[in-house]
Amino acid sequence: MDEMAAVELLSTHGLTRQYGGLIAVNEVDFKLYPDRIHAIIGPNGAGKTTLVSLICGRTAPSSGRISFKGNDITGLSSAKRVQAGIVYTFQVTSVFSNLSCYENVALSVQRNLRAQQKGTSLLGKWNMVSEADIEQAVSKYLLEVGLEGVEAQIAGTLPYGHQKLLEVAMSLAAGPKLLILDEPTQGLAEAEIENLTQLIQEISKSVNVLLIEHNMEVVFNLADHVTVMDNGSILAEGTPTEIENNHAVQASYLGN
Amino acid sequence: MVKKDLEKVDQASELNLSRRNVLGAGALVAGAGIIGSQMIDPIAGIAHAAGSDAPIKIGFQAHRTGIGALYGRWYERTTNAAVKHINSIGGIAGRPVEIITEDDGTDPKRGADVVEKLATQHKVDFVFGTLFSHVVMGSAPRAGELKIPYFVVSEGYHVASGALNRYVFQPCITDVRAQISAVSGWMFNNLGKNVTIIYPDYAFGYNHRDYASAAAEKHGGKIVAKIAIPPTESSYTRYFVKIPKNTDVIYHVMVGPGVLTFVRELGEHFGPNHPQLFGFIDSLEGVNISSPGLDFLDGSHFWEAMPRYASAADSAGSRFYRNAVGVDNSGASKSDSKDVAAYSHMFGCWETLFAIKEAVEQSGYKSKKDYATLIETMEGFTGFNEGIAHPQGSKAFSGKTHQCYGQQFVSKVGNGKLNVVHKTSIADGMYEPETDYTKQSL
Amino acid sequence: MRKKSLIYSLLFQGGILLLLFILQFILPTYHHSSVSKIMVLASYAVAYNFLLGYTGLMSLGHAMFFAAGMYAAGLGIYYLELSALGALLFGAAFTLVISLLFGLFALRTSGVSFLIVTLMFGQTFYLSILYFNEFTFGQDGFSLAKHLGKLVIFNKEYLYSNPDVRYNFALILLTAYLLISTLIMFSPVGRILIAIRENESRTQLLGYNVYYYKLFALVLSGTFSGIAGAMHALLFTYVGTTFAEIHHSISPILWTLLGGAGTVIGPLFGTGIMYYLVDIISGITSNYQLVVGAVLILMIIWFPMGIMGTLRQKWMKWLP
Amino acid sequence: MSSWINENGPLLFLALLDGTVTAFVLALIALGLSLVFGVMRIVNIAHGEFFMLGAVFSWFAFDLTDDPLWGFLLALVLAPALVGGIAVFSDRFILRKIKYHPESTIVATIGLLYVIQSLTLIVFGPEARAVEAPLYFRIQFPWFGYSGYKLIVAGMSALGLLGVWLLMIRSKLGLYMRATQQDLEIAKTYGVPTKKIYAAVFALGGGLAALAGVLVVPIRQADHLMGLEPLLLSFIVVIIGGLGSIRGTIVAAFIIGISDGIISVFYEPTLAKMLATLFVAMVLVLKPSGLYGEEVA
Repeated sequence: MDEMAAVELLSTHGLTRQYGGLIAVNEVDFKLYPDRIHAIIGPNGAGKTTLVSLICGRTAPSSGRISFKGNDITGLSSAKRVQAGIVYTFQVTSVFSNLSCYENVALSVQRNLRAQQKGTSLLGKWNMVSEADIEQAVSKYLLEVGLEGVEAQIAGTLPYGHQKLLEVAMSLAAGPKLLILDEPTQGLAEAEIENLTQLIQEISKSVNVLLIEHNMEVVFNLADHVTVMDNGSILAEGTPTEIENNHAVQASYLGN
Repeated sequence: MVKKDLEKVDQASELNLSRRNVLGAGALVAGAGIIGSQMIDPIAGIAHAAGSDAPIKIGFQAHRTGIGALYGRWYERTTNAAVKHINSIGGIAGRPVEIITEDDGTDPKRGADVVEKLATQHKVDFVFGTLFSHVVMGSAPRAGELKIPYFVVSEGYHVASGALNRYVFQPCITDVRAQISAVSGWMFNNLGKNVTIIYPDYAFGYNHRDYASAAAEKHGGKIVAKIAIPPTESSYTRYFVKIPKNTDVIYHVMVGPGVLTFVRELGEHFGPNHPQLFGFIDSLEGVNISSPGLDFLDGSHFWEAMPRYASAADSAGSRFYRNAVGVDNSGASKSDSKDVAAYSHMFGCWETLFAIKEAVEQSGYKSKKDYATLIETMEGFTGFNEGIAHPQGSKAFSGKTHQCYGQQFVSKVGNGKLNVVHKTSIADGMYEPETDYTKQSL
Repeated sequence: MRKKSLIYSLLFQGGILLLLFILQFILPTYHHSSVSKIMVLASYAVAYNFLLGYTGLMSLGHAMFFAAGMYAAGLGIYYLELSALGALLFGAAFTLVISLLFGLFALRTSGVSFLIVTLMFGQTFYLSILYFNEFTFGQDGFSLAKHLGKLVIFNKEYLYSNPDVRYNFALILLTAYLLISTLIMFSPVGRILIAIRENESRTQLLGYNVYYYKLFALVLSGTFSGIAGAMHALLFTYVGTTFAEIHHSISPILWTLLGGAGTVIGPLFGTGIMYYLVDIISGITSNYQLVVGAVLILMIIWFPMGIMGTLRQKWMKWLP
Repeated sequence: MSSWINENGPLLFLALLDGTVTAFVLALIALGLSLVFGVMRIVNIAHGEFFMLGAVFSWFAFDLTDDPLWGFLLALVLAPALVGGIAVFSDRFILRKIKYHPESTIVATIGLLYVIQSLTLIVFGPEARAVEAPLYFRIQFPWFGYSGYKLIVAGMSALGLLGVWLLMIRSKLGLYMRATQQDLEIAKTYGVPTKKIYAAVFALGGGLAALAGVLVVPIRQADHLMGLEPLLLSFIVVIIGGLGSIRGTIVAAFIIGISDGIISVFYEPTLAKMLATLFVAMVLVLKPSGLYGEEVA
């Protein structure tokens, strides 16, 4: 058990979230292992988004525990979890639409840079990271998601697809250990999906990715491991192929 | 001025003596004479401004808005009436008077700005007319810094207490300490010894609390309870239960919109058999004695600085004044009987303007450079005589405290009006000066 | 590109401050002293804007901080016979404590609740000044003229209320405030504060503990307001409850919005314009509050970004 | 103990009596504020001025008819209507224009407060004007007397509260209002004319304040500055009761009214006000949802 725990990157134990009468997430024991793309699928209202909200600390659990890299993070604030490396990318993009793309990414970059030099000096604590370093890092991440040269542009004026990419850039800039992508392809055109899929593939080489996705094609292209949720609890788990052949899943969800 | 001319003459004569040119000398002397007579100062052009016809500008700091607005309106009317009269009798030192009015919103911070504006922008000779004591407190320092004479009509004790500075005078309205000392003696001796005092919970009220207590000791009376009421209060019933049973007299002074309620609720609380009431008219300035709910006041007594209701006893000056400010025999505006005057305060504006007139004329004040002489002259005053200039009555004036002391009245409410039953002497209100402004530098 | 705009804005502000410096030699007496008062009040507005404009927190109780600084300094001079500098520091220290305590409580709320909490704390502070009138001189307030020492420059003595002393002290205060806020706004901290204004929860999810940054902004804003209050007491020698009243909390909102919330220099313009508007109006009609009210309404409808805000949007993109 | 009763019994009785009257009036004013917040999610700083206008209008009515009863009845109908009209106007031409954005609304209503106040000063003048009570009698208790009209005020306020309650649960308007309060978007989709509802609610809120003004003016006269005090008090009430909750508002009105009565009878009135405001701040901080009602933010 302990060895198991050791290799798990993230695990939840009896995690539950109730809204009044409705139980959004019910006694979920979810395990996520490093070095693979893990996808969560399930019908609307299955509790996928609630689960990840609990994981990244946007909502507090009614009961249950969450541990990350072997230590309990149930009590940590969302900010602390980001600092620990759990970074969440919004389903509906929520970039700072009045600020320039540069500022958007810089915000994320500077915290990460500071974190790296933290304690090195008093200045470090007073987050005196040089603007030069920030600029350099910003353009690196923008390049990584294929948005080079948009620095000066106001984020709100970017096309939707690009805002999604900017969102990803911000998340990467935060230096994630575990990157949670909530419905990344939602509202994107075919070409964009294609492009994003590649990007995720690319990212997954250096970062663990937890993917919440409706688009089965994307899921089966990307995911090494799939968790199926229904009415707030886990219905099935396994490789994409196992899931495809799982009757319960077909019955409840894949439906065809 | 005259002195200067003589000097010129001397210089001139020396000059011509050295030249031994008598004719030229004559011409020069004559010239000097003419120049002198035209009062042109060849060295600095200051005297131009003070030319015989240039008006004397008096800045009026008025409470047109804010809590002081009711008083402010009557202060303004009185001021204008006074100026009209002064100009009709040849102005001040032969110069017409011009009033420049600025609203201070009854707000100390605006007050200081207004003094500043009047002094430095409108370049007035004097500033006058402030009523509310917190505005005086806020404005007086500015007047002191700008070194401009500042005549207040506030009845506050702040001037005589020495809290202000040498440029501030209160020449024509008796301060609250003197008022209290003057009338409370009568109260203790005629209405009863055990007094409960009800007063507003700020400086003005504290003066009443403290000096009434002092007077109690003096006249063998006793303050059995002191009840402070916050200025924002709008219901008073709950305070009345604190009035001790053994109270002979309720000494009440209220300011602000609450007063009618105060009286009505007092009536509701006590009903027919109640202690004697002795009030300060400040409570009912601008309020008709026969307003709904005030019938309870029938038979109670009030301090008045100047009787609101005309009577045969009124002096000629008092009659003239009443008519000039447009107030009828029952103390309301001639044009609108609903519009009742602040009669026990506003006379201060009228009289202060005449006091200024007197000071200017006696000191030979011509322009701002003569402030020192003007102030010293006024500090030399010992009092003012009853008359058109001082309709409220004769006054003693203390140059040390910059404060005047006048007679006070006690009036009894009867058949819907106030009837004077007692008139104090000036001495009744006098107290030992606690400060000496003349020691301050100018 | 940030560097460029930093230089631009420093130059721009420097220019305005230089102009203000020169003005003192030209201005007629009345305007000379009006401008010094405007500069002190504008410093208060700059401090206020730090919270409203850059952190997006609207306070209805800032008069509390201004008055706290003013009374600490004033009473310090009156009772403890502090020197002017001592009083200034005392005022600063006192408001620092007050705003820290206040922040620890009030920042647990946000939006409308925060607004009302500030209103209530402000009102409590005002009432307590009245309540302890024996000590604070209640509604009348008090004058420092007689208690305040003299300022000695090159062994020459000046009164603090001396027009030139007043003007230049006010100018120094304003300069310091503008400089500090500009530098902060261009520092990483400033970036985070703006992010909080734009989208608090998103900022939290970028790994920032929003609470601490809000507390920082509040304490800074409060303390600076307090110093402005203390300075006002020194230069204008009157301390009174009128500076603790709710109207004095509303004024900086008006000034900031008019000048442009979230622009460093905006509050200066807002304060100047409003001051002279009231000054002129009160000469014409007795009812300047009517105008103030109208301006508030029209501005919030037609002109929500204020003067500098609009300018920035149109031309001066680099404006902090 | 019994000696304490003899000594302070009357005080306590009066505190309760006075407190109850205050509470009823306060509830009426605060309810208006609460409804507006509940449905429109805005704080109306000018609410106190609506109360003031009610009082001022009823003075004009009294002056016009020169008869306490008729004047009172006229004002009872007219004042709330007029104030409601003003409210609708300001909703249409100010609040709607700024899309009811919470902070902007506060600034705008502060402006409205100044405008209403100064206009009243111009038209009505600076003095406090008394209005005769429609019917007036004095009740003599063993220890002291009390105004009968005050009890009538309490009664009529109670009727007013009842009326609003019926409106909320019985009428279509009430249904719409509750729907809008629950969820604006859903209400829209179900075809609730939210624009109209907003206007109606703002008018109702103002009307209630004005009604309170009419009732109160005979026991405390009308002046142009009388608005601030009730504004702060009803803030206190609405917050403690929980912003937007009617039940909470009424309960809180009684807590505040009576506790204020007691504290200021037995202790310092200024102290009472200090504690009240501080208490509110603390309630908001420690229990943001108030006694009833939902979270604000």
